[in-house]
Amino acid sequence: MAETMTSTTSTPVKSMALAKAINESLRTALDTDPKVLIMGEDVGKLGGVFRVTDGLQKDFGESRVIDTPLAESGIVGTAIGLALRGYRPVVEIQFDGFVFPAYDQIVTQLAKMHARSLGKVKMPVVVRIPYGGGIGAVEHHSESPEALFAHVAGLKVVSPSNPSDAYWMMQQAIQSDDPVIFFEPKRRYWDKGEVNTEAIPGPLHKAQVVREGTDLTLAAYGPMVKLCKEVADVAAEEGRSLEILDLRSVSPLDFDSIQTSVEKTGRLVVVHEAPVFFGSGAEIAARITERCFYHLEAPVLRVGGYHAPYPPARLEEEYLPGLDRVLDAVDRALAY
Amino acid sequence: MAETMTSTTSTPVKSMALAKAINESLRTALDTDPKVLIMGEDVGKLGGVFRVTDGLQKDFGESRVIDTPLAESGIVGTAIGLALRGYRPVVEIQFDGFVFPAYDQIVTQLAKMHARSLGKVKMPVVVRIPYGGGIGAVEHHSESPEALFAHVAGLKVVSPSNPSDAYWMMQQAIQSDDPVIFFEPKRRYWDKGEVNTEAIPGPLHKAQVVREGTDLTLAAYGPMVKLCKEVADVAAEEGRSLEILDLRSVSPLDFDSIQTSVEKTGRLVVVHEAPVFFGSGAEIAARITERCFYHLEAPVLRVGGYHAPYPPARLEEEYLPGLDRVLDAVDRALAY
Amino acid sequence: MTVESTAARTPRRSAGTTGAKSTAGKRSTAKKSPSGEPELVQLLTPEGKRVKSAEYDRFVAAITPDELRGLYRDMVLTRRFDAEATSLQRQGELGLWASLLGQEAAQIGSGRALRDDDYVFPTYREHGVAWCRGVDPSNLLGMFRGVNNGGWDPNSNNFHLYTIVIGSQTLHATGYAMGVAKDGADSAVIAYFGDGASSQGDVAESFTFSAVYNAPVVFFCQNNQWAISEPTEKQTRVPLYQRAQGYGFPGVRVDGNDVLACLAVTKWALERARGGEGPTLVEAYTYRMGAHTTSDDPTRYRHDDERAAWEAKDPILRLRRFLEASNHADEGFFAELEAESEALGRRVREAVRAMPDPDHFALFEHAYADGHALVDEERAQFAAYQASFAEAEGDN
Amino acid sequence: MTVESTAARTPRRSAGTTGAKSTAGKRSTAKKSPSGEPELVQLLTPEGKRVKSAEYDRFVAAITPDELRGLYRDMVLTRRFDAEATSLQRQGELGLWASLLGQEAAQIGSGRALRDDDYVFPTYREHGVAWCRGVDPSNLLGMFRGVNNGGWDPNSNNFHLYTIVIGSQTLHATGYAMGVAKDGADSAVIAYFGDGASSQGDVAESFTFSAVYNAPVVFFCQNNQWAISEPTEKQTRVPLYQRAQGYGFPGVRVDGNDVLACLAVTKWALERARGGEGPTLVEAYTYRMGAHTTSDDPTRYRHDDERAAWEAKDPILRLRRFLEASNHADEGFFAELEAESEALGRRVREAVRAMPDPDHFALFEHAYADGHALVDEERAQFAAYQASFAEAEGDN
Ligand SMILES: Cc1ncc(C[n+]2csc(CCOP(=O)(O)OP(=O)(O)O)c2C)c(N)n1
Ligand SMILES: Cc1ncc(C[n+]2csc(CCOP(=O)(O)OP(=O)(O)O)c2C)c(N)n1
Ligand SMILES: [Mg+2]
Ligand SMILES: [Mg+2]
Repeated sequence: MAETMTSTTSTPVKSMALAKAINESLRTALDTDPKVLIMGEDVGKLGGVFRVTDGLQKDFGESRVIDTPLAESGIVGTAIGLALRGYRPVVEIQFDGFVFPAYDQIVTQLAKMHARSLGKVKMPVVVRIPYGGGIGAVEHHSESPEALFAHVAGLKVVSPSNPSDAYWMMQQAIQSDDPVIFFEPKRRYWDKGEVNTEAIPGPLHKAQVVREGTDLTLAAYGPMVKLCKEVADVAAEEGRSLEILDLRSVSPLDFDSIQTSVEKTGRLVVVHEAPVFFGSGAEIAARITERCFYHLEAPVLRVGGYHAPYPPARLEEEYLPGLDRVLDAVDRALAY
Repeated sequence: MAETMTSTTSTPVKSMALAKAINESLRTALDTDPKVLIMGEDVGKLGGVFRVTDGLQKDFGESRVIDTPLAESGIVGTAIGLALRGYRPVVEIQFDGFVFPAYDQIVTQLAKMHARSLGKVKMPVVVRIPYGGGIGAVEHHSESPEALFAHVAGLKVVSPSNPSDAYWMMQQAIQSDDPVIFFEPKRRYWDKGEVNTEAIPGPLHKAQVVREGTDLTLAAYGPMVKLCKEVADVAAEEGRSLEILDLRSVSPLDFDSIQTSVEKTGRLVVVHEAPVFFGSGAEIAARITERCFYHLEAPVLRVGGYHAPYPPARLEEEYLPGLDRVLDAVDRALAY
Repeated sequence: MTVESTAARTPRRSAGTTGAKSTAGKRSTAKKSPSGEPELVQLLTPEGKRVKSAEYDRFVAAITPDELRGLYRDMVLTRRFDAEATSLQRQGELGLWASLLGQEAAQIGSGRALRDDDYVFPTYREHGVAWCRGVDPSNLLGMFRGVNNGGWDPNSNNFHLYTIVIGSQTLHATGYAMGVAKDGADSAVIAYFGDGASSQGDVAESFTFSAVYNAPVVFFCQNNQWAISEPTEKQTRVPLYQRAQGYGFPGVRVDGNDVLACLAVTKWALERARGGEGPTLVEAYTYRMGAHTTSDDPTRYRHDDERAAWEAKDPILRLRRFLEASNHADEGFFAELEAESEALGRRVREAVRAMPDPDHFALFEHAYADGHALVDEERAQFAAYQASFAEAEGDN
Repeated sequence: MTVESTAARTPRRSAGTTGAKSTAGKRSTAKKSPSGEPELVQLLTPEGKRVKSAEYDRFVAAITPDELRGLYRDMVLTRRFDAEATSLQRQGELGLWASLLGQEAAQIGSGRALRDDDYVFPTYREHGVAWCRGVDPSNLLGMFRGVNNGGWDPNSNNFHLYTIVIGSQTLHATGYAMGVAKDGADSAVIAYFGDGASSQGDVAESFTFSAVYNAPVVFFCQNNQWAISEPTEKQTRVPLYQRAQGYGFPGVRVDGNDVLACLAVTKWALERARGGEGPTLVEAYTYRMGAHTTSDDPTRYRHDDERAAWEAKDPILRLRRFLEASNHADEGFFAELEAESEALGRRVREAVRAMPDPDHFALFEHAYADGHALVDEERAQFAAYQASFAEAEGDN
């Protein structure tokens, strides 16, 4: 695969930012499979508002990397048509808050087409959504709507937390014959990490233990994984051993891995930026409580957004889960 | 209020079908408040595909009861504008599966306008959605998308289970200065019950104990309440005393009432038609487990739809929670 | 409603050569279509007279009597099938049926204009187009019976699944057409939608995308005057074909009850698509003779005399008159066709009655192509739950 | 960018009397607007010469020198405010700014056409219109600073909140206008949107609804040639004003850098609305002189010479030339205005710097008008959590 890459890669292991890792992954996909297309607003010359598609139109042309009209339903709807024609479109939604005009096409068409056809047609469409807050943006630019997709059968929902996962999960999402909603943690776009472009990745929908611990399990995905590591560091100083699970996939959720961890630690705190009410944490708490009823020493606690519209930038620090709020939940869980 | 009613009501207590109760409630609202409008596809001469708006255009004219173009985003978007002008629109979405073209307007505009304006403007818009299955319909006509609205701050989500609640909850929804997503249990449209149009209703968002019991709590709303009553009857024959909570409101959820019941019974089964994954049951299970950790004798169990697109009619009986499936969950909960 | 009763129906009064009434009082002043034709393209009058068209005659110039009889046969069999489905619904064999009665010419004319390699995106009412594509009629009934949500492989006949969410398929068609263009193929794509659908944002977006990418797609709007209970005036105040112009491509209104005109105009539009001229909007001006679906009750919102006026423009009758007047078909042909109709009705009836209910485990099939852990878990739980009954029964 | 540098800018080359370039190569053949005017309505050339318009002169016939100076003042102050906001962003006082540079004429012309009882639905760039409505400029900065998502009461100036989700506000405007009509009022509503927004389904639906209900709304599209990095050709292949015709109402293209023409054409459209003639689409053909927002880098996608060509059509310069040539304004006026500009800049700067961060408990305000149990619960938990820090601090 590396031979055919347009970029000049000497060694397969490189340090790169998360946004760049996705860029490389898209480049690899465009290079490897002529059916892969990139579509979205400003993905061409501009390279997307986050430069995730930087240089791709220049190298692969306007017919592969397509600046679309400003209409999200149109973007996803035509991507569905292109998929029916045998293409594998990777569409970009510019920001989390702008996916809703496409919601109908995603929920009623993209998610259901395979089932509707009794398996005859496939929908290999990736919907990339930079999501989450912490970047001081204006309204609609900082939301975390993953629960609204996870509830919908027919979709898969994933979110990487680091450059290596970003690279490989994107490869796997593009190769998937199912539609994948790919939530990119926009505030981690500039975080660097090592990416081995010749590694053999694990399964897309499997959680990863990113830190072992014995007292309590922290489960998170996307932007919150880094926060959880910081939490675990502080907790360690206080003599508490936290295990961290990077869930990576929101649909399916890897309950087996969570269960394994909780059977060991007896306590679970789920952290996400999305509002707690009807969020991922609810599903995890419900199912893990069912699976681990006799193992849990404390109820599963959740740390996430409040039941309020995402606040203006100067309030987001209070709204988003931070070190103290997660530590507070850890304390509360350990106090049972 | 009864004096000004266009319909000829002699006594305030009448037996009527659930659909008729909503019709009467809308009639009362149109009659009482000149700012109330009815909007939707086919709500005029046809009276809606379920006849819920039957006769209203005839009596209140085309300017109050408005047949709209076939465009749900347009319906909700113009209703928002009308609300800004001081009207109180009650819009009908023809079927659950057709709300998604309006989802953007509901989530990004209707839900957030009040907060965006720092409380300066109000959004007294009711979005009526006949929902749920069990009527043998084709695709998109049987879904239960309430979780997709409950997760969104700024919206209130309710669902009546009987004609009296249908009448009064609609009155209260129309009087609310917040947007209310009003889920009407379509398979119960023809079920009759007594409606006292001069009663003083309880709060819109409060759950009701519809049957007292001691061994286990069944929590449900909308179409599933009736099923739960049947379940309780069967269970009673087997010597088990089930308490039934009609939740009535999905956002907010009346956790206090659930907690009170669970502290008594020690066991909770939540039943809804919507898919279990990321459904209301998850949120209820998570929060009630937190609130009642030491009271629960068993994990909160959930009975609902599977993680699959709503199936064709000939499979819906297997897909939907039925007597046996709920009893099975009751047995499992009691076996802990 | 059977084919006999249809054939026996006689027109009350011809509505003149233009045939279709314009949207009441909203007709724009002596509007010409961009092609220079009069507002309504017509090649066959309701009386079955062939009228000339400078623009469109060439698309049907080479048509043979055999092909004409073929069009007639298609329409008759489609109507027969449709009538059978309606009665199957009444008999409880189907949960619902959406009849195409009255729209046979629009569907057969446009359907027969297509090449095999073209691709069709239907609504839920394109039974006539399905027929032209060779989709077995009984396959269409699966979703109306409730045994599936779409029972055929779209790629075996280049006929996509029925789409119920109004308007969405126009974007799929546009995307598919963008793919055709990328492939350098000269196939075309046709997207069907209704007058009501014209109001959906998705349809507008499909106009924008197809125009910007110059996609080889024909938008075929069957304006059957009604969207359930709402007349077209609730969707637009000018004729719908004019919508296209503001998006930068031509729109044309054709007599949707004239199979020849529908054939010709669709061929023209497809030729444009193949020739790299991009999208075209065809508005087939027709009438929904029946209820919206078997669940509908049109007596609540429209008058019988409207229907009566349109009976005079019946698409089948008019081609029959033409065939008879031009001696292109004899008694024998009609008799044979009637027998064929009855056979079709019987075959469909039998096929539907024999259609098995899906296995319960179908619930867990096909939500995903590559599987999903939760589905596996739920399937296993369901299996255990099902087995518990078997055990319980075994216990007794 | 200050008002001085703008005033000092000299046009490189006049682009002729029509001023604006048409969408490259896509201009439809000698298209006339429905009103019979040439494609681009212009009353003031880039050189500041007044040209006649049979159709639109009457709307500015009574305009006084004082009013002309007023328009000039509005544009200059708006530009000054805009420049101040841009530098406030560079200084870190704002998180973002969306500059209207180059679009002053479109906004002031249309904004000054409105009556107090009319209602405005802006995008996020209508700072000039806000100015005309009397919204305090510093109020606009709250959302860009990140202290709120919309800091004014829409009803105090009949100026709705900025809307970020592209196109949505066109439906709100339509609904509002439907309400105006229901009330029997003769107010009008104006909805602003961009060339990019024209592709959104919501905008198309607002055309449909407003046409069907004959709502008194003016759709005012500022075609500034760009939607972030995408030129208008990515949204349409014909001029945007033509979009209206297919929905059954007139569309007109006006020179968006000509404040007089924008005033006149908007007045005409508002008059139509008030007179019960329903919606109108006005396409103001202009240019986004700056970046999309302060986060944007236009060097990645467009050439400097495009901008240079448009500088020759600067809206402020052209009115200044006219004012000077017709002796409607003297040195004193310009000097005074410059002082006023600087004062405005100062005032805005100070106001922004003094703008307090919201209280943390604002998180739990205003999600609902009637309250919500969960919000109450979360507020209480938050309070307890906050208090725990205070306690912890107290403990130390
Ligand atoms: C998005 C959406 N909204 C509402 C409906 C319900 N519905 C089904 S058919 C129909 C009318 C369609 O009218 P038209 O487009 O003219 O097609 P026709 O039925 O006349 O063929 C409506 C409102 C739907 N299927 N999808
Ligand atoms: C629904 C939606 N999609 C995408 C965006 C991101 N976005 C913000 S402005 C913009 C371009 C808008 O272009 P145009 O309508 O021409 O207005 P202009 O910015 O030129 O004034 C885009 C894509 C958005 N705000 N909303
Ligand atoms: Mg129709
Ligand atoms: Mg623009």
